Amino acid sequence: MTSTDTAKLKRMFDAIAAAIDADKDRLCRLDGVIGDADHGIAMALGFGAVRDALDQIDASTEPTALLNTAAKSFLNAVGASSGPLYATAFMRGAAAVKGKAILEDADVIAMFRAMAQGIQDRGKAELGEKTMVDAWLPAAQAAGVAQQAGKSLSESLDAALAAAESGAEATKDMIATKGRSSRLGERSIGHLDPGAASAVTIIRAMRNSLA
Amino acid sequence: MTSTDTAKLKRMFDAIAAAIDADKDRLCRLDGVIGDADHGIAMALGFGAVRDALDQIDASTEPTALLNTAAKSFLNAVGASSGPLYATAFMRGAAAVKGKAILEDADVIAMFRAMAQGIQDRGKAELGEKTMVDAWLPAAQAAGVAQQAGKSLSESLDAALAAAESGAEATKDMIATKGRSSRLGERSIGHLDPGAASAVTIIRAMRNSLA
Amino acid sequence: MQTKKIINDGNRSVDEMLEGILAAHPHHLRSAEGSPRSIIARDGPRPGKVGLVIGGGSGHEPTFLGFVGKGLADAAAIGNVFASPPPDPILECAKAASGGAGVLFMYGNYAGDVMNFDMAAEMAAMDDIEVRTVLTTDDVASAPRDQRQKRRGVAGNFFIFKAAGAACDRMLSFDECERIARKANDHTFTMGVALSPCSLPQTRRPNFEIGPDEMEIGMGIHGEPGIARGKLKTADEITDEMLEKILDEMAPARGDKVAVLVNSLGSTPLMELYIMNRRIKQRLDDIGVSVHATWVGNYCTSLEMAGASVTLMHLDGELQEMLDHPCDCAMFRAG
Amino acid sequence: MQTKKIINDGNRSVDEMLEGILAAHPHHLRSAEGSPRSIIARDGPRPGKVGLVIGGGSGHEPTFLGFVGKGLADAAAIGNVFASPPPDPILECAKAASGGAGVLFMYGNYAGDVMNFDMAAEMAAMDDIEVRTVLTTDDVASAPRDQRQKRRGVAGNFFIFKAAGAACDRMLSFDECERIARKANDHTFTMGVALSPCSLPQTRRPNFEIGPDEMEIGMGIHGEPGIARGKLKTADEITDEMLEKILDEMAPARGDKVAVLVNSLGSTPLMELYIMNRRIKQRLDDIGVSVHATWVGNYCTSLEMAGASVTLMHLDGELQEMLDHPCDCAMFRAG
Ligand SMILES: Nc1ncnc2c1ncn2[C@@H]1O[C@H](COP(=O)(O)OP(=O)(O)O)[C@@H](O)[C@H]1O
Ligand SMILES: Nc1ncnc2c1ncn2[C@@H]1O[C@H](COP(=O)(O)OP(=O)(O)O)[C@@H](O)[C@H]1O
Ligand SMILES: [Mg+2]
Ligand SMILES: [Mg+2]
Ligand SMILES: [Mg+2]
Ligand SMILES: [Mg+2]
Repeated sequence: MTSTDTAKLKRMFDAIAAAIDADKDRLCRLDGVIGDADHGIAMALGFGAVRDALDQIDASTEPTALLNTAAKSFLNAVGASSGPLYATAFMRGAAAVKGKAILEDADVIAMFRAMAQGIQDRGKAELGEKTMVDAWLPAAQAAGVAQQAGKSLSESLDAALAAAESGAEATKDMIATKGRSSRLGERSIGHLDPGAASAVTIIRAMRNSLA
Repeated sequence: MTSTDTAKLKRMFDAIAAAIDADKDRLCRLDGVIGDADHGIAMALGFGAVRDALDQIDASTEPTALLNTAAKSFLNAVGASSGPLYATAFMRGAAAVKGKAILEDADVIAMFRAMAQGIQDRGKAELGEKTMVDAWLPAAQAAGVAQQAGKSLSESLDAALAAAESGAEATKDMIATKGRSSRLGERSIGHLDPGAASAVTIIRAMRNSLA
Repeated sequence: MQTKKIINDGNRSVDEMLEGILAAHPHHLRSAEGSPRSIIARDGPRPGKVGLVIGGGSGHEPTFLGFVGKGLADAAAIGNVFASPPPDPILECAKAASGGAGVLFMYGNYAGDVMNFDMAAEMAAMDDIEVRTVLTTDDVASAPRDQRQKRRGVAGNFFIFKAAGAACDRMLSFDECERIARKANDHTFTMGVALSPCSLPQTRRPNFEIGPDEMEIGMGIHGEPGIARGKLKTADEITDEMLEKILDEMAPARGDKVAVLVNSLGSTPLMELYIMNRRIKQRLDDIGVSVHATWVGNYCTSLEMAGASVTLMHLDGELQEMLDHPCDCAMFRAG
Repeated sequence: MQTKKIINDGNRSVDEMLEGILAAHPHHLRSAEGSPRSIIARDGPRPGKVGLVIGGGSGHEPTFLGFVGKGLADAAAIGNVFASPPPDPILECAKAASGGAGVLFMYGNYAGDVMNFDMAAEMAAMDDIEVRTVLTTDDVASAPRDQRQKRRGVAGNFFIFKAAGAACDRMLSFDECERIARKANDHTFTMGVALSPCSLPQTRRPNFEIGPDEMEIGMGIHGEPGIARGKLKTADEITDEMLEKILDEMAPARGDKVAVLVNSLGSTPLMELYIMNRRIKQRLDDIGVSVHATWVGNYCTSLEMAGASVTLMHLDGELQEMLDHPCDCAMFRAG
């Protein structure tokens, strides 16, 4: 049993920002193939802004407020597709842990699942449309199942990551029907979706920092 | 003793046009270094237009009329610097042989010298300013000297070509003070002047076709 | 090796550009108080007039902010390069544009823009500003005919915004402005071709690869792949290929009128655009369609991408009047 | 491998472009009877008005023919790419522009142009048209200060033609028009920087070589080498370098006014130009010089060359009035 407080959530966002920064070039390249080559820029900008904003808040801030701050700063730095999608993810995560100063393992999983749900609600993408949803949704499901089965937070997030990875990998065979690359039709086949790729990077950083 | 009639002058212009066409790329490249990279285009366009115009005139046309036609068609096809310079050359050449149906060797040399003088009068360049004048003026002088010394047309034009070649070569060491490259100052040193280079090509074609 | 650009810090390029724009056009433009990415027409918004807010990613200049001014858009929300603006600056634009008669949001149909503008519309509703949205979908290359609503908005934006802006400037009702905006979009068809890539100021790397003798037909204005890759053809062949698709959809009758836009994606010079326009005019003459007006130049660019697009707007009396309506923007004037 | 262009036959590009221009702008422009390379303003030349004829090589569009129209030039003579027009089309322009009060020839100071325009002036004299010539020499990079008359005319043409065109449109005397044209030239200073080459439609080969991290300061608008080759710098550094040279010559006093032109040589996008303009404004603010008006965009290009130029015109009351004077050209409007 671990417990997650504001400081730890801050570290989580630091870890995501660092991981995305390191991954930025690859994400731009992936987006260059089927989109407009800026996904790495957008994600790095967004998580950089989150890190800077969270640097300003003090340790007594509750997780909900922290997540809402993350949402707002991500959104305003980025716009684009990723902005509303991740901002909604964080706002839903915030709502899922409302009133709690310390998050138990179940709260973290609830937050995680709410994030995935938020992305789906905002973007209205279904599984198989070659978007970040193809990584986030299986990940959330796997985390929920593991948690129900009494697995530890660490094990649950491992399961989430594994599901995200295979979900992202599967986007290669999909035809994009949402987002910028949807106009490509068949020509999108064979290429990893950049948003699914960055989702894996984020989920990995969450697991490494929270578990 | 040779004699030059309208048919031969036509062949001369055909020979120049062919030689310039073959040299076009090199002339553009030379102009690219110290000018605007179009000298080969201008010359090829000009002599191509001359050839087309002369194709239309009949065998009874006198040399003066032929040369004036060449002047007009060159000028209107080209503009640029080369247009007025060569158009003036041909008009002066035309004036030098006015009234003659057949040109004796002395007439050809007179025509040649008038062409060089026309270029200098139009462009007002002196020797040493790194222009086509540095090829044409020595060539005209050498041709005149040879002719005075009783040399054949062929020998006189050989002398003209040799003088043009060394005159052109000498432009490498000059600082341009006329034309587009004059703003380069010292940076023009080391490069052959494209107009002097094309003058050599023209004079060589004249020698080959007239002698 | 990085691509060459005259910039300072690539992350600051959009903000520095905006500073330079406000410095150049102080009589036309201002930014909203506290919201530097919301560019507002000095002369435009007024009580009783339907407000027109446009916007989208940067890198398409003069689209979007060049079309802010009297008679055209009241405000433009500016995103990062090729990225939708977030909701906040859009909301500030809506507030500035609102004259109490409703506000039209018009922008190209991209997932990111739709999400951000929709969020802003919800926020505006909370401020009692009624917002309606008309997406531009003029790029015939971006989805089949029966899925027009899925198409991208590209250079045809210019005609569509112009018509809508004229309707707003004439103080027509919200319903009328919306109807004309939709009709303008329905009547506008664009097709583009790209020859070489651009690069984002942050990465300074070509945003796509293309062979030295290739072109991409139907490429989007953010470098998104198009319909097909092929060998570079002649201007007449390229123009014919575009026109065929456009005319097939537009299906003009003899005697009909169109407006023409030949647009550079960035580095394709006027010489090439006018060579294309020569062919367009020939083809339209052939089928008895007359040209009411022609615009040629950089209207909707992708930074320094090489390539061009052709847009035709199928005119009726109303749309023609709207195009002829005067406007006075920082980067465009008519009438 | 050839460079990519949307053209047909490279030798026909100028004529095809002209066809496309006349097709696009029939209300502004026509060609002279029998002289397709002489482009005449439909509204402009009139009895008693001094005529203004401009011209030069193609490839600089919208210079020259984009500035033909009411209030600016009456006619433009069009040469091949980067080549002066021959005398004949210039003469036809002079005839069309002549209103009996004299005709001004204005063009950039290049040997080829001087020879052809001078020949045309002699021919015009035979037709009893009095011609006076004012060469533009605004490129501070092209000769030392004491040899101003040797300098090239570049983007500053735009300001100089505009001022002269306004003087003519106001029906001032031949002497006055000439005086104002000369003053406009004396008050105008330009400096440019090139980042990558263009290519001629006939050769489709880069017209100069430049390293992937280099720029050329002071390059001419035909790719003629400039003052110095160096590593590409930031926008602020480049702008400062240009301004230093310009301001040093112009020597404005605190409180003086200028007009600013930030011009793309072709493929440099508006984003970069406005980033430069931001710096220009900062520097002028610093020295207390105020900006009366700013133009930013493609005004004098070298086909698709990458690079930009900065022009300042040092205004007095008269020049300011001339710049503010309305004009209505195919590719430019003011007032
Ligand atoms: N409607 C959507 N729902 C979920 N994800 C989406 C949606 N539209 C796009 N995406 C994701 O966004 C990614 C692209 O993000 P990004 O490049 O930052 O934005 P943009 O497309 O605006 O440039 C895609 O790879 C895809 O995973
Ligand atoms: N005033 C002049 N007198 C003689 N020759 C000149 C003069 N000015 C330029 N030239 C010649 O013209 C050549 C360039 O011709 P060209 O490239 O056809 O014209 P442009 O410089 O107009 O592009 C130069 O190499 C030089 O030899
Ligand atoms: Mg993207
Ligand atoms: Mg040349
Ligand atoms: Mg984007
Ligand atoms: Mg030339």
